[in-house]
Amino acid sequence: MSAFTQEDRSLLADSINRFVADAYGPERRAAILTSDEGFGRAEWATYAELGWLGIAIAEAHGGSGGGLAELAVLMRAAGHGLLMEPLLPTLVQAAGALAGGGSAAQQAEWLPAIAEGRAILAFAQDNAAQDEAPVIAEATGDGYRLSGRRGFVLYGAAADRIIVKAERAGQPALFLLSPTAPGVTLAHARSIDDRPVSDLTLDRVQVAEADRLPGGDAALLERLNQMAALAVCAEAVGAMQAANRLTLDYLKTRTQFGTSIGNFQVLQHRMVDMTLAAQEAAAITWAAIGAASIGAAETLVLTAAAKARSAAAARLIGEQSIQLHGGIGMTEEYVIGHYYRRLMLLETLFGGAGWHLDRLGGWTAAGIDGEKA
Amino acid sequence: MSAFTQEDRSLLADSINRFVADAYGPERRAAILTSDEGFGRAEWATYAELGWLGIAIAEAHGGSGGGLAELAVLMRAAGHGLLMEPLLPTLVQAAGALAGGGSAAQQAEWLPAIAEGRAILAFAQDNAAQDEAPVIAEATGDGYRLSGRRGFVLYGAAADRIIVKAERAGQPALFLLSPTAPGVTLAHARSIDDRPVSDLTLDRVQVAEADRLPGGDAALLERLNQMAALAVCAEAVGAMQAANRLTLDYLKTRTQFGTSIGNFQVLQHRMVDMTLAAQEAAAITWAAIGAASIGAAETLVLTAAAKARSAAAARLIGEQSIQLHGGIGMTEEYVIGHYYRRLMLLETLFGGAGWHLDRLGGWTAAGIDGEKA
Amino acid sequence: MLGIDLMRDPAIQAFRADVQQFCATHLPRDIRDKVLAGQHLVKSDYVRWQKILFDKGWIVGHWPRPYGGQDWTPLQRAIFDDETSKAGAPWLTPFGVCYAGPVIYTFGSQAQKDRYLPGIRSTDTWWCQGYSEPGAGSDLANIKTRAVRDGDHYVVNGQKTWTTMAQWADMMFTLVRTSSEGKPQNGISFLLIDMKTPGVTVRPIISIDKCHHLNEVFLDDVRVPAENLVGEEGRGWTYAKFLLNNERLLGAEVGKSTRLLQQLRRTLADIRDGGRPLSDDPHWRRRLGELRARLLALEAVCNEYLAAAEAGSTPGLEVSALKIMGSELIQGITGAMVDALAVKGLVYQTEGLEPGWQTPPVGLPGAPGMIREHLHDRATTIYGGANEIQRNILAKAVLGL
Amino acid sequence: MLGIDLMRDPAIQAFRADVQQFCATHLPRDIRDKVLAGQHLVKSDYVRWQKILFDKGWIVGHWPRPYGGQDWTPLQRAIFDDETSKAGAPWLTPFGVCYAGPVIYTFGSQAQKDRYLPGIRSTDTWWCQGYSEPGAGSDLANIKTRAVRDGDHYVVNGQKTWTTMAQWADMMFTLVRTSSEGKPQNGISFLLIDMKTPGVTVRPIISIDKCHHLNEVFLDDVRVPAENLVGEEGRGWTYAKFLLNNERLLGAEVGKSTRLLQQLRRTLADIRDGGRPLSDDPHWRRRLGELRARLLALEAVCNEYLAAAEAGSTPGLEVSALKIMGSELIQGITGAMVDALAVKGLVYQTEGLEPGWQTPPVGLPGAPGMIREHLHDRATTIYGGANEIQRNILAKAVLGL
Repeated sequence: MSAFTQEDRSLLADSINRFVADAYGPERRAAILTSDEGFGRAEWATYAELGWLGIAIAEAHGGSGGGLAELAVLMRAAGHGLLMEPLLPTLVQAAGALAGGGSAAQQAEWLPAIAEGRAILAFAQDNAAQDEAPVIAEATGDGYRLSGRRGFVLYGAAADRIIVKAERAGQPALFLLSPTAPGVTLAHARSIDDRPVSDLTLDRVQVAEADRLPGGDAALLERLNQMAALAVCAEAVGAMQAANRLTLDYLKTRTQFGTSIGNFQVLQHRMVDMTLAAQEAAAITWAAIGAASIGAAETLVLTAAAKARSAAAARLIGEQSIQLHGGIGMTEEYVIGHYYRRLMLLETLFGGAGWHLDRLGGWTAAGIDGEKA
Repeated sequence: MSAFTQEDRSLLADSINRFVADAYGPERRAAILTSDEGFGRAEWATYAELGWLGIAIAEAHGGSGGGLAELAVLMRAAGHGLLMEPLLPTLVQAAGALAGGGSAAQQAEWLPAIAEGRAILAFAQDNAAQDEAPVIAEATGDGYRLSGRRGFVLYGAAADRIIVKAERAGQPALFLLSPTAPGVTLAHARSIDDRPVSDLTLDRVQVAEADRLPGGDAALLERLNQMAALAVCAEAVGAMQAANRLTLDYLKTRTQFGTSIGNFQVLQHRMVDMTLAAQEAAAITWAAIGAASIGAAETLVLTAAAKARSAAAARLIGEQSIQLHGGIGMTEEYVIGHYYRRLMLLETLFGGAGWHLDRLGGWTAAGIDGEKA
Repeated sequence: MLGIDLMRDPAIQAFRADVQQFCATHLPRDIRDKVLAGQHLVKSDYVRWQKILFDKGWIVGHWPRPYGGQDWTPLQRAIFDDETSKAGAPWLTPFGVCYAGPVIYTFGSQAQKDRYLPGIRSTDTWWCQGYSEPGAGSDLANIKTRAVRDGDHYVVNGQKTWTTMAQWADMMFTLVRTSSEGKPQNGISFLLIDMKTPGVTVRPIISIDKCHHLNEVFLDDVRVPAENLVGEEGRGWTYAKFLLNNERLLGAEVGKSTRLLQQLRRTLADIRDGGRPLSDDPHWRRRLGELRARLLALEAVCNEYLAAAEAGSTPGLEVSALKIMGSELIQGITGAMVDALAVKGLVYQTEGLEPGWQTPPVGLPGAPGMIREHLHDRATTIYGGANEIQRNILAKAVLGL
Repeated sequence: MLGIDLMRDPAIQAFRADVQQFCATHLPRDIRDKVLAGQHLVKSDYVRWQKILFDKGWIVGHWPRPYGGQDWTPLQRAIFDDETSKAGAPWLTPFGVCYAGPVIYTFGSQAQKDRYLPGIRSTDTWWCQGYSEPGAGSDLANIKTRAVRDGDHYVVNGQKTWTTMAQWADMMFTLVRTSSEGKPQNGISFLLIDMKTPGVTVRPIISIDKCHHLNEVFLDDVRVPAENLVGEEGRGWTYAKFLLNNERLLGAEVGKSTRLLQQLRRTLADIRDGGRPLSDDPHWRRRLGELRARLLALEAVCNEYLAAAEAGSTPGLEVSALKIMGSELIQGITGAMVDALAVKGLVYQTEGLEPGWQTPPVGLPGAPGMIREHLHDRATTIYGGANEIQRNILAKAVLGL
């Protein structure tokens, strides 16, 4: 259970939103986008000072003992403000993996470092949930030799460590990898929403047994992917609410044919549908996060529904917020296109709508549909 | 090649439309719907007199030597006027099977009878194109013994003969079956669009070799299903055009909130989409029929596209023409619901949209996509 | 509190369990079977079940205690509605207990309360709703039925339409025009009419599912005692809006969608295509997942609204959002049902809607009920204010457009 | 004649084969490769290809013979457009040969014809279109850029926007306001402006695909010789509508969609998920079939219109229908492309848009071009009159609503 009350979460949300409004405006954001690293080191330090980076880290490791619900508050704000910093891989995936499957020594080394902003961690697994090109970890005398390729490692360029999913004796395993270790090659680019992203190649990279996460098994990975999927849903909810707000404002202020374009019924109804879609995505996302936070049985079903519905909403809202803006929506200078590209990416992470619907449909067909009582 | 010119077809269309307008009005149609047989015997005789029943039958057998293009003109008018008579099974399927695969004796017996309106024939195969519950034809000394079940035999109750698809030595075969033969059981009901329809059960029914269609093989069946699919598309085009016309008229005359509801932009755009959908379905249907009429290679691809697009258009137009009518659209007394139910049925006959899209997608993926040159 | 946390409240869970248990033991099996098969219910089916609920004290659970209710919160009421629907109980005909009753006990005279509330509670009086008219569907303020005061009576002339179950009704509550001055809404009054009064004629409307749910009601010089006016003359529109608000959290019909989705699931398992059940087909599986996801999301939205209502908040516009989402989901589910049936041919054997019917069916077993449901539910996006109207309301009231 | 029959006409088939053959032998491979990869083209790429077409006499095939054209019918022009697109030719930039040229030879003076037509035909002069303004997008009649007569010059002040390829342009044809009397449309004139005139400033607009196609053009006290007015003052709106009608059968972009669908097909074969190509997945297969069906249907609609045009019919409203269907299909195809890429992560490596670029890509090969195409094509439902405007036009003009 989280150490936070609902009121704590509201206060947290307020504080993040204030920061974004005050210190993460368009100019600062533009500077971050064109910087070499593609995210704000200074901002990262600020997040540490404000206590956000330790929000879901245990108090014993210098955090404040929250959980997924608090991370979701942070991620929603990140979506709303289009933050560029590595919250998802470092706080959700890597810290989650270490807390859930790391050794005491690994936790003691990395969790405080994350909470204090001293370390950025990335996470390398296949984007799609099925792992078709595994990294193979071959046992050696005192450790492992890792070889293989992983694509789409978010913030791989900045990472102090990359947690790599590999196959060890036919079972999934997680390793803490130094990006400067011999045999590690990273090729850098940007994702569609301007985040730094890398392809990772491992050529017989030597890793010590001490760098394997002892609890890094399939069950942990399933739980991590679920948490990450919900964090992404929360981020998408924030982005959708912001995009809807901007679009609604535009409908009210833009005039054509001598009237505000918000007077056209077709645009009104579309804006209604965008609003309902965001509302639906938010409700199912918070429901799934609530269930996951207490480990309820229906978490699986609710997570699949949340990811699928938020993906559908993201597509509608992303596309239509450009359409309703017209030409201005197509410009890089205006922010709505950035929301569109962010939503495009979030849709795909940790399984797209189809992947989750197929799972959910399979459970429903089998009568395992999380129906309460 | 057809003996008809494009002008002949226009004249034919005019004459059918005139008949429907003059003699197939709501009252007559209501009487036909509540009659025991569910279609008009008197009308059938009239169709024969007007030469429609022989339109695609060779002149040697008392017809006028047309083909699919002429049948399509008739079927479009049938959709427009919601005709209840057994045009599809008798003229398209049965006459098509006899002309394409019947013996000289079978053709001489049945084709003139069809053209003159003396015989109604039904056709029994699985609705879906895959034949999962085949009727088995077991060879006996002088013929065959047929056993099995067939569902959804349109106009089975009125048929003088039913052409039954069966499996003979592992290959498809077609048999002319008398519905009064020992071992034949028909259970009657109505389809969703009020047509008479039957389940057919065959219990060791004795059929003579002379009643097998010698050319009734898999290739003929594929061709027949293609023709029938296109005839159904043509019928759907007629029904969609009529439903759109009624709905547009309603938008112009119905007032609410002190104005004609056709002034509401949302309804205008929906009506535009319905119009475009009908236009698209018509264009691809005539293109496919044109290709089929000359046996062009792209017929297969165009037929799949025509059936899929007309199904999509039928759904949009069917549903929205009720929605735009509001309450009155929900009443049995008003005709728009009859168009809806007719379109629901046509959508499903000879493969629904999904079935055709899967085939088309497979061809496209394989590069067999009927691309010209 | 988040909706999902609220649902875990032990008292709420206990109440839900009570309703489920009661349905399991007290819902007559013959009635349930008809509902699950989509067959015709007759008046006595509805009355029988409603009397069972009356005996339990639940039929008016949402009424205040002084009028025989249990002061249920909106959440309790929603749970009751959902669980009875899921269990296969008949539609709780709302015309008496949800519409006429609350208006009468809120705005009516003591004499009206004494006279009408007992029959409403016990379902000894069957009510119908006389709102819509041929020229006033979505535009309800445009009603033309006139009630002219003549001594101690109103003389009513006009026509009502889409009057559900009027063929069984003893009483009809109506909106009538008592004045044509000022804004159209201000000339409307709320009048109770005894269906046996001379001049009342009920004509059936058969709908596209071939069934008789709806009616036209003609009112020709119908003399209605002035004491049947509820509240004040000219305030009828206000009372009608009060009702709308009263019902605002039920429009999602989560219970009905849950029941229909279960039926779809069974249907997909039963129908085979190419030798395998449809539920094995990847396209059907994804479509089933999609509908399930929408239902889960709708439930989550409802729970948020219910949590807000428990906390005392009454934004009042949920009705439009829930109506849109709920009706479009129902159509999504019943549309999938007929698409599944269509694999074998759409036979609509209406005899199969009669419970006594024994002949083996033509086509697929269960098809008539599903086809009936589908055809009937084309109306869900039309009635109660078409979805286009609901979107207009949201654009104006929520978005400020 | 039905469209499909017309397409079988031997002369038509021969013409199509000629165009295909010419593209196969004369379209420079380096240019084609860039187009097929969705990479950046520079001005000289366009000019090189257009000069090749000029040498063949095809660049203005649709012009009348007296002006150097070949009197192509709408059908020939459509075939030329489709086949060059399919072959991977660059977009035939229309600003000179399709827009400025026809207006000048139809409405311009002899001096204007002599001066401008040769450079348009040879692409030695690059033109751009100065229509849209910040306050006049969909509502083009609302343009504010003023041209005030001052002796033998107009003095032009205002701002144009969304000006495609203005950074390369020698000349711009513009709609300017010469009067504010009467209906807004009647005060608009058609003026040719030399981009090197003092007071003309071009500012790039970077679009969401990170590319520079668009510009703002600021006009500050730009002195334009009065002889650059085309036709009559106040008739500019009429000339603009003439152009629209002129282009009415090309909006479907069948050729482009055909090329993109081929690219999608290859992409689905190349990308593997769970060890198998996406094209083996039933959902992808159905989606591919759906897009192919829409393309075939769109082609059929175009052919019907072209057959009508060959028969001399000019309904003139096809432009809206084809624009809607064509743009929504393009978005359907490019949307499918990025969904396919997304299986492996959406890396948008814009360096990959530069043809010289050699480094092995991060992410999937070919992804940058497809992502660029997708992002860019979000504009297809906005430019040239947003699809909402097109539907308004159809509702009014075709449906009479």
